[in-house]
Amino acid sequence: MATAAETIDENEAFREEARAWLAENFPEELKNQGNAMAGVDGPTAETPVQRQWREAMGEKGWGVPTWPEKYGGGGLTPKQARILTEEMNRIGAYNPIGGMGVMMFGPTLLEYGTEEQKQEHIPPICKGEIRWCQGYSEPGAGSDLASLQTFGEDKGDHYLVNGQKTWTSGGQWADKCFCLVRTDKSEKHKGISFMLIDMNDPGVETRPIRLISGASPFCETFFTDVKVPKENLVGAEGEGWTIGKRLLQHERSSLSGGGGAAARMFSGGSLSDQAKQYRGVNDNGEIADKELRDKIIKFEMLQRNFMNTLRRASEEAKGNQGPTAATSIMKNVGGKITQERAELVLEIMGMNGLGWEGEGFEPAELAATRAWLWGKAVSVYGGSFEIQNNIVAKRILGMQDHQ
Amino acid sequence: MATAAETIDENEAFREEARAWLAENFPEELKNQGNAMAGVDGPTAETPVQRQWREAMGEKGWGVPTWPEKYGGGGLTPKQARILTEEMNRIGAYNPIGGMGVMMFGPTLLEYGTEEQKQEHIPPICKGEIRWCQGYSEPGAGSDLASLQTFGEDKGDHYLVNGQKTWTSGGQWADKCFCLVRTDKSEKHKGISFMLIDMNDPGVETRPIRLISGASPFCETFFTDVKVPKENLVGAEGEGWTIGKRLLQHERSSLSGGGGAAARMFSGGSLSDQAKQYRGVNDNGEIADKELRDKIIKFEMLQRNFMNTLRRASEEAKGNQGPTAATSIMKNVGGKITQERAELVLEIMGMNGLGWEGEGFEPAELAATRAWLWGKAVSVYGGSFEIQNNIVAKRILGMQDHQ
Amino acid sequence: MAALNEEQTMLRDMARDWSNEKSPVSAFRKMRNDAPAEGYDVTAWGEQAEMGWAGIIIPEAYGGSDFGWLSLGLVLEELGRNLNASPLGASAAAASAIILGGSDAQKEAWLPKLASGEVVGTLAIDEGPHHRPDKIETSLSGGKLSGTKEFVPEGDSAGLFVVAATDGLYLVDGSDGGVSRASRTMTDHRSHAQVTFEGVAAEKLEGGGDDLTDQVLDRARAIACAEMLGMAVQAFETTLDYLKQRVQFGQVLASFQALQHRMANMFAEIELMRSSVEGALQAIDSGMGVAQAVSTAKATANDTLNLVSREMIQLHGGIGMTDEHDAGFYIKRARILENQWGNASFHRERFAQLSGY
Amino acid sequence: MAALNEEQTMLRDMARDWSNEKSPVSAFRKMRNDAPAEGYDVTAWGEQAEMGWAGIIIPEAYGGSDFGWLSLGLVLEELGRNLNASPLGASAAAASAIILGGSDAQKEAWLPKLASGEVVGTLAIDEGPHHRPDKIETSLSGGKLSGTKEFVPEGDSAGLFVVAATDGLYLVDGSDGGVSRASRTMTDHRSHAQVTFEGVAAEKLEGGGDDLTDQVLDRARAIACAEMLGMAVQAFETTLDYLKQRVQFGQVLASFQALQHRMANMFAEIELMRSSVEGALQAIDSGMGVAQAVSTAKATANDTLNLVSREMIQLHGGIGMTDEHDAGFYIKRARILENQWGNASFHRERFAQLSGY
Repeated sequence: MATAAETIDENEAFREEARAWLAENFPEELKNQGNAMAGVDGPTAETPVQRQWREAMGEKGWGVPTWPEKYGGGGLTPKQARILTEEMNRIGAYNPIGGMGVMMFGPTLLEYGTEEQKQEHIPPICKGEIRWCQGYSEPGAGSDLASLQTFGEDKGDHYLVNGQKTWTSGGQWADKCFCLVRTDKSEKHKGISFMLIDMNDPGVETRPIRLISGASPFCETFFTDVKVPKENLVGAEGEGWTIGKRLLQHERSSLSGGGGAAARMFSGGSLSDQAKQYRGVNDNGEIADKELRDKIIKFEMLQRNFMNTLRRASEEAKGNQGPTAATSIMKNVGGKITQERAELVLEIMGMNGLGWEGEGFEPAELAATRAWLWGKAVSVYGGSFEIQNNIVAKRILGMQDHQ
Repeated sequence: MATAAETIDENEAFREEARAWLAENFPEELKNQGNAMAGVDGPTAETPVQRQWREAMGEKGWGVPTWPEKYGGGGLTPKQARILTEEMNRIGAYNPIGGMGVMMFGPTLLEYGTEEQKQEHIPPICKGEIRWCQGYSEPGAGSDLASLQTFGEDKGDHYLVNGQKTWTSGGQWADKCFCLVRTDKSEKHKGISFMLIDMNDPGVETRPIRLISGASPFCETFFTDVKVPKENLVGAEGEGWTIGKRLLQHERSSLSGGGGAAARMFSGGSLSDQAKQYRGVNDNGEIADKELRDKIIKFEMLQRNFMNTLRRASEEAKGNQGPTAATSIMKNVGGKITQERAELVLEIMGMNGLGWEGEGFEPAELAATRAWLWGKAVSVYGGSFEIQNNIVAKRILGMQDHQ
Repeated sequence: MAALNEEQTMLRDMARDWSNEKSPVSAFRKMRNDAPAEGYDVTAWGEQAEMGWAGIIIPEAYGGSDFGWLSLGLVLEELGRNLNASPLGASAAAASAIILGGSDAQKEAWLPKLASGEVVGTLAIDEGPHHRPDKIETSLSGGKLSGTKEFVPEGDSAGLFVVAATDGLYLVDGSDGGVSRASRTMTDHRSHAQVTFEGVAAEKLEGGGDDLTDQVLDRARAIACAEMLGMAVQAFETTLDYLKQRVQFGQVLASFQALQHRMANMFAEIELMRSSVEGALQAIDSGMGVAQAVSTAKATANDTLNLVSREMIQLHGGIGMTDEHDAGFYIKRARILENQWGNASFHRERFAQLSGY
Repeated sequence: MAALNEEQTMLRDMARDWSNEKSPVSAFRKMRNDAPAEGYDVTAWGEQAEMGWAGIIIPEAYGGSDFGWLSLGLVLEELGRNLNASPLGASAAAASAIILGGSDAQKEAWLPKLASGEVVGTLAIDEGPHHRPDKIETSLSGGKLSGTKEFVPEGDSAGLFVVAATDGLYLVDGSDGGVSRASRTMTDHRSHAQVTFEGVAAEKLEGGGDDLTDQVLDRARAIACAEMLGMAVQAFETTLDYLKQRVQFGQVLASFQALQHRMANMFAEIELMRSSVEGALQAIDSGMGVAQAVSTAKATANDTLNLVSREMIQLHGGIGMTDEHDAGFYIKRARILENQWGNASFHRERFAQLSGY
């Protein structure tokens, strides 16, 4: 076993290695650009140099640094992965590998998939070659997900799937779909199976859903006599609810965790600076609008408390397996912060924060409007505000339900 | 039938009559004193001149001006009753007749009682000679009042009552109690009867409940083998729930209506003046504490909206029978206003508003502390905040309950 | 609902029927998709004018019915329920400026045209993204008025502008060559324009006293409040209906107590809002305590509609996030009206100043 | 809960066990009823001192353990849960003034006695009913200090006062003949006194820099926060237990969804409060960003405990209104602590000033 000193040396050696590899492979002209694949409005066309960078990282496996090397992952330790991130941040490099395959499906398949399934599906995720979408929600099954009706009839070597999904993120751009499908109508939860569907199958049709923000990041997805080979069943038949819930934990971590939420929260500069710019200051240099100032103070304090809580939750979780109980609380608080911030930006900008398009508005102002509307989704998707409160009350506080 | 002109003349004639009678009968030395009987800490000893005034009003029947003359009421029209109030206000006179007999029991008995019961019980209420208390709540039956267990066993000509009541207002000072008693254990609501119990019966024992405010306006009341003659049953056996609910409507009107709530609300002077006095003003003459000022603004606006709503509700109710649907909303809003005001007064006074007794505090400050604590009751009694919300959701909004 | 007289009851019923039959929310959706240059449905406005609504607050001598502000509010509430896009409110606010501050000649020149709906009038006050009637730079030079006004409602098509300059209000004919308009496409897809006046002919409104601008603005604010009241009521009712039919976990959503209590709370807030808004309109009709009543109403309307429009989306879940559903229309229009003629902070501050603390 | 080291875990467990076994809420009730002149339970305080708690933030050289402020906070949280009436916090605040600003001689004179619990120290700052450290009139004349301090915690029995004068902090021996105390009976039935200093001997704390008073106050505020955290946690748990056993309409109250959501919301608020309070204590230990962290924590603690203490009464229904139940104790102590060393408004204003907006 390595001594602590040896480990430190190894880590420093890895830092050297990462730095050298990045210097050689990261194209200077992509410096400080985000990952275009991450946009909610769908992928923009990949430029040759972006493609080159994706392929380099894909080949190296560092887009999913801690996944096993045998399936194309980086095989790094968590410590090394953090070093890699530090080195990438240092030179303004981004991770070109992402999406639902990385955040949700991959970790789940690594846990529940067969060897053959992992061999088939993980490497293309590592290389960023395949887009996955999620086939969970249905028109009649929102928060009550388990009441889903899409049915897969057992035809011996395959299932014949018919039904309708909705809120399929990026369904119009996806290659494949991990999907909850009912295989037994006599049991609610135990009648659900987790299967993988090819979005290019002729029986699959998608129809984008236009949102109030004007974007269409989701689809309705229709399955008509889609043949799903039994090799594409993950876990056993009827085990889909268990697997699907596990996958949702990955989703919640990514929705509320230190990553996405915190990053969104600090985008667009400090509220107090924006308020001074739009509303002016009084003789003492204070934001002139007293009530607005008070709201900003309260918001800034809430945000500090939230960041302290994220830090605390991650300290508490050290050594634990998977997300802790605090995750459920953090989703609602994080969602509230996202929404309150957007409402405050609107209040600061006044009519300038309510432009839809065209002349008369700064790009940042139009972006604020869209972000405000889009942000209303954070308390609806991925377990609504109400569902999270139910979970906290029942699982954490032990408050029984009506019989 | 009288023409409008004649009616106006009659009313003016009544005003003359009332003015003359009051001039003759209202003792000058009681001017601008409240009714001592109304205090939550129980009755103070009646002075001879207070007694003289009560007897005069009792004899005249004007303490309950619209009740029928045949039972000792004033027999006045509503318009005449308002004129009487105006004339009393003009000279600083108070109504010495009050309490639960007037506010709740009397109206209910006039509606549901037999001729004999009215003859027996209404006149002493009109004269202010008898104090009534309410025997509704039990230790195991709070908001779910109908689950009460106090049982009256049918013994032919009487019921033998055993059980425990709680929150008996003024039970330690009361002569009689109107009481909900179970007479049938096989039916929840239909097993309840409404009966009248003599508090001087040897089987009745009361124990005052000390509240967090230090006062003890309520009792626990224990009934042990109390014989209640069947003449004291109001309505039929099993009709108690209907009668009892009707009585509660009178209670809610008096708790939230233009009377009590509005009067409490404006007691103690304007918040903004108090805030200026305690917290000082800035160079612009504004209350120095910005956040406190903002809270006062919001409070004053809420209060205006509430007063406008009371006015509107009374306009809407004109011509209707009894309390309107708005009553349920108004109890919660009125309760919120009472409590918010008390919290604001505390915030204004700071440590001076948190004195309990003794040196170092103004009487008004000590009163503010007690009023703050006592005010926590308004969202608990007479149909809690939660119960009112249930009522609004189900009866007014038509939201069905869980099956 | 305030106690109404017979005329008011008839007017309210007529407006409700017209709004529901001729101008349901689908009519607004169509207008948004068609995006007419005027920013409103010209045919619908013609019908409104024909029914006499444009003259509700205009004296009979000038072709109006002089029914008063509560009456106008009743109509605007019904229109607001279905998000009817109409210049009715803007035009009434402009008319009120002339009624309060105009000379006989000015009244004769403009009020009949406003009452008949032949001309759409509007207020051009603010010069930035926030309501700041104390910050006006538009001024006269050599008898000609110059300045730029932002977010002028109905600015795309108005034929008459009531313009705030440093020394008071002026009437400017929309057809003056010095008037130029730059349309602003905003979340509510109604008409808003930047309007630039470059040396235009302008007639001052000399009457009405020193606080004429404030008096006129209070009427514009009360008009906004009435529209907001209708929106809040409808947003609430639409949500309530949805909760009664949407099934989750084998139960209609309306049976969940947490939602019941949120709806009960909102119901109480809307009742308070109604009292506040009607109180402001009645104050204008009676001329008593207008400023405080209006600032209370606007602050209340802002907060309540903000709450209700957010809850409308949240309680509809995913469907409320889609453009196909109406919820988005309500929240988008809500925020515009919240900002128009002063946000809640503006009105709370004004209320405190008026109350002397 | 912040990540604790082994010493801290042991300390916390010891405090929890002692508090639950030796000082449950019934002990506070007894103290209130007995009303000892000191305003606290002398025996319990002796036990606390014996366990070394009085020296947790005092350097080892002066008889303390130097475990730091997070450690002290852990103990105070456990004491706060059961409303233990102890001069521990007040005395630690006084000690911190000497640690930060005292000379070696002052440290030697007082810290060992404070660490052993032999002397109770306290801060005497405010001169009115509100926290106004910028409004001090107490001053020196001829080397003697005179002034009147209001609502001095533990003022009834303190042997050492850290007194704010116009030019800084001074140490005053409580046995000085010029010290007079007038006890104040307040809702929390703890010790508060008006303390008058009439020409008393006073030693200035010369060290610690210009903002010594602020630094010391931030420690006093963090101490209050820790007690408030314990109170909020316990008030919540007591309420939760009640909801789980109280049956209404044939169901335990805990099964009603409206109450479930209110409790879930409060749970989240308390989690945020914990992060905030622990963050402030850690900031003091690390010396980084103390002022903003403390003002955030105090404003948060005030708001959250205010909410929880109100809901505790409301959700207990009638029983919560009775003196026989503990709920009243929590709300009464809560409001005292909310006012002590700055209410939420004070700290939000301070935070904005520190943040430059």
